[in-house]
Amino acid sequence: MSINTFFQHLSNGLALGSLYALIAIGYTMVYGILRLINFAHGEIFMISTYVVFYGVSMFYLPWWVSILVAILITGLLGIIVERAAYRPLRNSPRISVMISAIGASYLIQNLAIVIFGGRPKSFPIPDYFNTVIQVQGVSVPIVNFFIPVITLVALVVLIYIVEKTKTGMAMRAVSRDYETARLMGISVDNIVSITFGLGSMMAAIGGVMWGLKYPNLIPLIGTMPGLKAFIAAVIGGIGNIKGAVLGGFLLGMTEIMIIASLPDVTGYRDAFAFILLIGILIYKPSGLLGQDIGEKV
Amino acid sequence: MTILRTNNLTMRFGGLTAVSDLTIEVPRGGIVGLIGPNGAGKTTVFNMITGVYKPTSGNIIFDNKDISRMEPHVITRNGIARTFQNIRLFKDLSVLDNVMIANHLRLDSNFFSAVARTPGYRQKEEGIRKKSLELLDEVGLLEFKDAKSTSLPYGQQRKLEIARALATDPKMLLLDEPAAGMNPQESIELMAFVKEVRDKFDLSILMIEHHMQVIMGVCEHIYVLDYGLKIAEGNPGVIQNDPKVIEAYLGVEE
Amino acid sequence: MITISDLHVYYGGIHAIRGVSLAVSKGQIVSLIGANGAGKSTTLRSIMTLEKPREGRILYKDKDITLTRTTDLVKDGLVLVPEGRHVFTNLTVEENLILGAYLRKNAQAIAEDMAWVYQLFPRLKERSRQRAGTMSGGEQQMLAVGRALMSSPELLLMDEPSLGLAPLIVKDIFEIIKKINEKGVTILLIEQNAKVALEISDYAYVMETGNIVLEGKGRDLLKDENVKKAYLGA
Amino acid sequence: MIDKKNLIRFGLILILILILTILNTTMGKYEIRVLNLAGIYIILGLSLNVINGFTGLFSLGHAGFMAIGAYTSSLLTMSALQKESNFFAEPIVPWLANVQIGFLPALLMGGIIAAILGALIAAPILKLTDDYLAIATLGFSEIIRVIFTNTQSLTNGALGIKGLTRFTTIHYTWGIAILTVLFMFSLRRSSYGKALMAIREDQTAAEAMGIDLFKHKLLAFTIGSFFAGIGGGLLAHLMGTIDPLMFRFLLTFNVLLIVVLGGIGSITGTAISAVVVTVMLEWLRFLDGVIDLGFMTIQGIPGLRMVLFSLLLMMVIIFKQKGLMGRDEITLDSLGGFLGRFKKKEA
Amino acid sequence: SAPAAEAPAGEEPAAEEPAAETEEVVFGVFEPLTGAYAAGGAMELEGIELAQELYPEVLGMPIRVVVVDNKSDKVESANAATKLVDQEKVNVVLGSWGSSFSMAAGPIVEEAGVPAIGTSCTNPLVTLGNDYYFRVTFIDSFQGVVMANYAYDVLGAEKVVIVQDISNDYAVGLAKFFKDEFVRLTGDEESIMSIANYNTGDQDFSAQLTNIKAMNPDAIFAPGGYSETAMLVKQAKELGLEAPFLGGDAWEAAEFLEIGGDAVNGVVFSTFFDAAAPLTPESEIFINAYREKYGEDPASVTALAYDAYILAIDAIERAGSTDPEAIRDALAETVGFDGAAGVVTLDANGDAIKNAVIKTVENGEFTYLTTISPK
Ligand SMILES: Nc1ncnc2c1ncn2[C@@H]1O[C@H](COP(=O)(O)OP(=O)(O)OP(=O)(O)O)[C@@H](O)[C@H]1O
Ligand SMILES: Nc1ncnc2c1ncn2[C@@H]1O[C@H](COP(=O)(O)OP(=O)(O)OP(=O)(O)O)[C@@H](O)[C@H]1O
Ligand SMILES: [Mg+2]
Ligand SMILES: [Mg+2]
Repeated sequence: MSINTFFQHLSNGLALGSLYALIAIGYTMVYGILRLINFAHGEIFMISTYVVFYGVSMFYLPWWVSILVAILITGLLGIIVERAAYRPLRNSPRISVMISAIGASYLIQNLAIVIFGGRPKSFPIPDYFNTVIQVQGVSVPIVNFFIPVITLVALVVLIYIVEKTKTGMAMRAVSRDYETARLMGISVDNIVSITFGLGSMMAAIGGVMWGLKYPNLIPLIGTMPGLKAFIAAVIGGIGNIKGAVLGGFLLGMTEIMIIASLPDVTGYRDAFAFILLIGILIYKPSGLLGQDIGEKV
Repeated sequence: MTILRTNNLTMRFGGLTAVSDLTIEVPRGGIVGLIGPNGAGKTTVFNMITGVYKPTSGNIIFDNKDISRMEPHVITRNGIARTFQNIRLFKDLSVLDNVMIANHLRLDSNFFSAVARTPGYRQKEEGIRKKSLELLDEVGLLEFKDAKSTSLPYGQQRKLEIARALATDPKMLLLDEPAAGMNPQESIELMAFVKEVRDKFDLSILMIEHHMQVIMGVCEHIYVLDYGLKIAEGNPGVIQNDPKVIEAYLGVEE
Repeated sequence: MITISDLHVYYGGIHAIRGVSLAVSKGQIVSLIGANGAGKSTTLRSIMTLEKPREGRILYKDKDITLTRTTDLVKDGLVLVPEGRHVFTNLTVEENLILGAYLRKNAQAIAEDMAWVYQLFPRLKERSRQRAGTMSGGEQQMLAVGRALMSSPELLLMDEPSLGLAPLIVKDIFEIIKKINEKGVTILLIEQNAKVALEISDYAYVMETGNIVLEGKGRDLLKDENVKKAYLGA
Repeated sequence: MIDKKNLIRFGLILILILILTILNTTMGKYEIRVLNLAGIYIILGLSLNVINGFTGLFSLGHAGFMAIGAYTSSLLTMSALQKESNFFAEPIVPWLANVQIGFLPALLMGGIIAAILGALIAAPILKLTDDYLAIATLGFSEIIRVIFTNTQSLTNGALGIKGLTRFTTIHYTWGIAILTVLFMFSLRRSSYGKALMAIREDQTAAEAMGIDLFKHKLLAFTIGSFFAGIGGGLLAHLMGTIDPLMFRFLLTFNVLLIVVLGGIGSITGTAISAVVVTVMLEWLRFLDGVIDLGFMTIQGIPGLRMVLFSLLLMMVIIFKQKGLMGRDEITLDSLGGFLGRFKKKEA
Repeated sequence: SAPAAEAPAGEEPAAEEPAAETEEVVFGVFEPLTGAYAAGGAMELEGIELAQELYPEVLGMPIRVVVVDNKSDKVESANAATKLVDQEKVNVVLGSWGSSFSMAAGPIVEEAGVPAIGTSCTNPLVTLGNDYYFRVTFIDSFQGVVMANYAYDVLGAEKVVIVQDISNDYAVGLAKFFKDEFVRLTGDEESIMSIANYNTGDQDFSAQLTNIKAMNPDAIFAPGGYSETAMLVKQAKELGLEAPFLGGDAWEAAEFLEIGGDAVNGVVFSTFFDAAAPLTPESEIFINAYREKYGEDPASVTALAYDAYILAIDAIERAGSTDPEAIRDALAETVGFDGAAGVVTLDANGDAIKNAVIKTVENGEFTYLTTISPK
């Protein structure tokens, strides 16, 4: 492999990894608080891309306004999904909640098929983002510069919220014990709504970035990124925001680098993520940065 | 004759040494107490003996076998049973099932004969049921045998834990604060119960307890821990008057 | 301060509380003693609306609170130290204490209380950055009590605060309860350690199988023959 | 030692068989097909129930085990000629080209291979808890699918396999389903079944009671994947064709759904829910066509069926949180009680 | 021949006799209307609906179309097909998008003795050994050969890389036939430099493309769905990969152009027909009607679905009967049928032998290059 090709791969991996990381941040946050694999996260992500699409193509909103609208609507959607599908199940077995989450995911997906139609739409990309920059023979589309920056900003902001603010502490408290949290005067419902709202807004930001990079919208667009983001979150140690970012980068890099060095296994690509995941879990059952939550006997 | 002996047992969690260079002995058929301030490392000693934690250093000899790195279920098989400081019953199952499950390890029927319900298996199962009912009778829970285990009041749940531990046919029983949540009257009853169980099942007992009345009343020998270190040992009379123990743990009677 | 009348609570088919009535006046220490499973904890849980009573009324500061949300009760100065510790295992000791003061705004007062709690339980200060879940049983119990103190309660409900504590600390706990009470906090206390509890109580209730069977001044109950037999281990 | 209850049970099974035989001869192909599927879903639901319901392990890998069973049994029942015409892009591996055995042995082999692979897969990840186990098993099932897509000379890859003899009939599906139900009851009653449930309730305590967690969890996975493999084989020979895409996560979800709706851990609940869900999904098809409400007709909207199904599903989960049966069972006693009440009312 | 266009679009059949007793002909359609392939199903359904509007009758009887959803799922496909033949008693089955789903229906229609006409399903296994399954599309063997010849003759390519969707049977089949032919043409086993794979739904191809760029091939053959391929080509251009992309009929969809943008200019692919260069009179009828109804140009799979419908009418008319067996026999003898997507002759397997059209993209529009007939 020539140096050039290697750097090209590196740049590709960095871009993909930071995109996974961005989506994983929202995922891990919701999981961290509710211990719920929010299968609908990918669908919320999907809706955000469609909102931008319709905002620009139907309502002729300026591009950045569409994005703001998308972030707001998706935040709201997250809150609604939580109210409708998860809140009534607070005291049910985890598996029921998981079914409800998958159900919500299929519901949104099928609704999207009915409403948006199954045919692909193309995400509106402002011309500026179509530029490709050549750096020493390595081609880098301009979005690839934006994504890591946004990911890092999101990382810092969310870590601040979760670890330094009282609301963040309340989020972590709620994640373990609703009842005792209530005894502290914490409004569990509000905290959960805030968490979902924030997580979903992160999904929207991820969605916009995804759309800019992969402008191919179908109602199923959220499934794969959702799953990958979840895997990234688990690899990093679920519930841990830094872990999610680490996991995202690692996952993106691994996917690209395996193909780069072993071109014959490209067909197995969808399995890499899982193999990496299982490998890491066997080695460290709570993820790379996850704390061992085993309870004291 | 000693049934259990720990040699220079040490357990570290990160920078914290929870148990430090601890050597204790439990004589066969004896009732030995383990006391000390909160966080002294008592439960940690239990967790090491039962294999929940692997000791950082030192070893544990039980019945002339080194059990310090065995899996918990193997240790139980070797004859050590325990109760938990925070009650851990099989919540959704009935009281009787809780006890019957503890017999599973002694059942030498294989999977296929169990599922096919061969006559041989049925006979064994019947034996287990009988034995479990007897145990429940012993601890006074027979009337609740079909109730869900968590619907029992706290004190009864502790007794069920003991019955369940006995069902594993142990040679030695570890009790972690059996009197917690019991009022003084119930504690006194518990003392008699512990002795009775020891005699009837031919056990050796190691128990942690903060109720001094109970400890002093049943234990023949007592170890006192503080910050993971053994600060005293001896019979109740000695311990009660040991100034170190009074300062660290008992406080002065007014 | 709080008045309960004719309370009935069910767990599914189990009739756990069968018409309990009791009252706590401002500034008092009142204790609730009784055998295992008598329904003491359930009574406290009902006050905090963690259990929904089927019948009966609970008045707090002369308002019916049976339908009030737990959160709002806390806002109004009603705080429970739950049975079985229930510390936030994934948070550090210090974070647990901060959450105890979740609804309070006055940063300085919070800091003062924090210092006070650390002074009461030096072990907590020593371990302020340890995850609460890895603390020993007794240490967690200290944390649970400390956390409740952080919320500057008006009426403090304590469910077996001395459970699993070493004798030395048990003594401390009762001293602490007296001290808090002297600061003006009203206390409703459940204790197995009936003797000490009755000694420091202004008034006490004895519960059996969901009913109040006896009540009276703490000192008087100490002398009661039945109480002596059943609860004091005489 | 024939007791009365066993006699009644035996009688009920006979009646069920009789009813099925009658249905088999009187019903149309479509209804029979749905009935067959229902039978297969009972087997699948119960197999997942061992892992998720009895043992409390979160497994999302069922589609993978089914795929193993389906491919194994299919490759074993196909004739050399069938294999040759199927594998037109890349010839089949020589050692499989001329193997052909009967349906039942092939089915059994499917189950056994699935069980062995299930155990091998589960072994390294059994110490994972909850969601970590769930995601790892989901991962394995996806990995299996990806492997089957890529190993063309073994599975024919994306091109799939077709022209399987459609051996699967009501006798097989329901016969095996009934056997599975009986097996499950017997398992749960046994000491091993109780040990599994103890693990579900409290792992630490179970271990302290001398239960070997690894061995028993592995047992649950092995049983689960065995029956999943059998179910996969039946499905393959009902369809006559398989390909890797059949075994996506959606399939696992369907099975999981059946278990949860039926009441996690309940055997009769799972069986009933398998039938209800299968029939319901088909019944809702009317939504895709023109709906005649008498006074007006509505043009069917494609996808509405799935929207409605998702909605119904979520409503059931939300309003009946423990599923149809919770952890209870329909037993002779409860049935007797029910009938007794009915009789009293009549009197 | 195609049914005469005497029934104008949209005109209601005279409803004189009591409707209940009317004899009717039932066409059963099973398509993925939900799930992963809903887009394909939707496009084909458009073709069938359009055809029914234009041709609502056969042999003087109204045609009723029953549509069932196969949910992009094989098991559901089999259920759907069983419902059609068993409950709806359809005379002929049309569909489905996706060979896998058609294969699931195969044994069912065969057993029931009802003929089925495949629309865009191109996997050879669909019709193989099944006397009741036909299709209006050519199969991949022909298309692959066409494109291999194009690469060799027109582009003068000697070294080619294949990028295929490994989980898509259509792509895998096409790649195989392309490869066989191209190796035959060049006589060089090494002329296929590499086969890179991806999976349906993948969005990121940067790793595969970076590898390919380093190999510097003369051309890239990339059979797969249009939405993935559009992304593939777009990313290739971003990476500065200049080799021309070649592909198959699946690319022909407006979305391919929208998603791919400028990047897809210059790609070359084979397909069935071109709206700009109608192959048959029927093509013009179809294209005009479609433009009128939807205001845009139809996709080729829409044309194929349309053809499946009108071929069924043609067969019924030739058979002079609505009996499924008779329809089957008539179908088997189809020769020179004028469909919207070309002239169809069915071979012994039931596969269409028909012309292929080669197209490119110029200035963001599909542009006709040439027509190639089967040898
Ligand atoms: N898993 C762990 N990680 C970190 N520290 C631990 C862990 N388990 C125990 N510790 C610490 O070790 C010390 C001893 O704990 P242990 O539970 O043995 O105390 P104990 O003597 O049983 O106290 P108590 O009487 O309060 O139950 C405590 O300070 C506790 O915080
Ligand atoms: N969640 C529950 N489900 C069913 N029954 C319960 C539940 N909680 C308590 N009970 C039952 O209600 C009754 C009262 O229980 P409660 O916990 O209030 O007693 P208590 O007086 O606090 O006892 P202890 O001294 O053991 O704490 C008991 O019979 C108990 O078994
Ligand atoms: Mg302890
Ligand atoms: Mg209580």
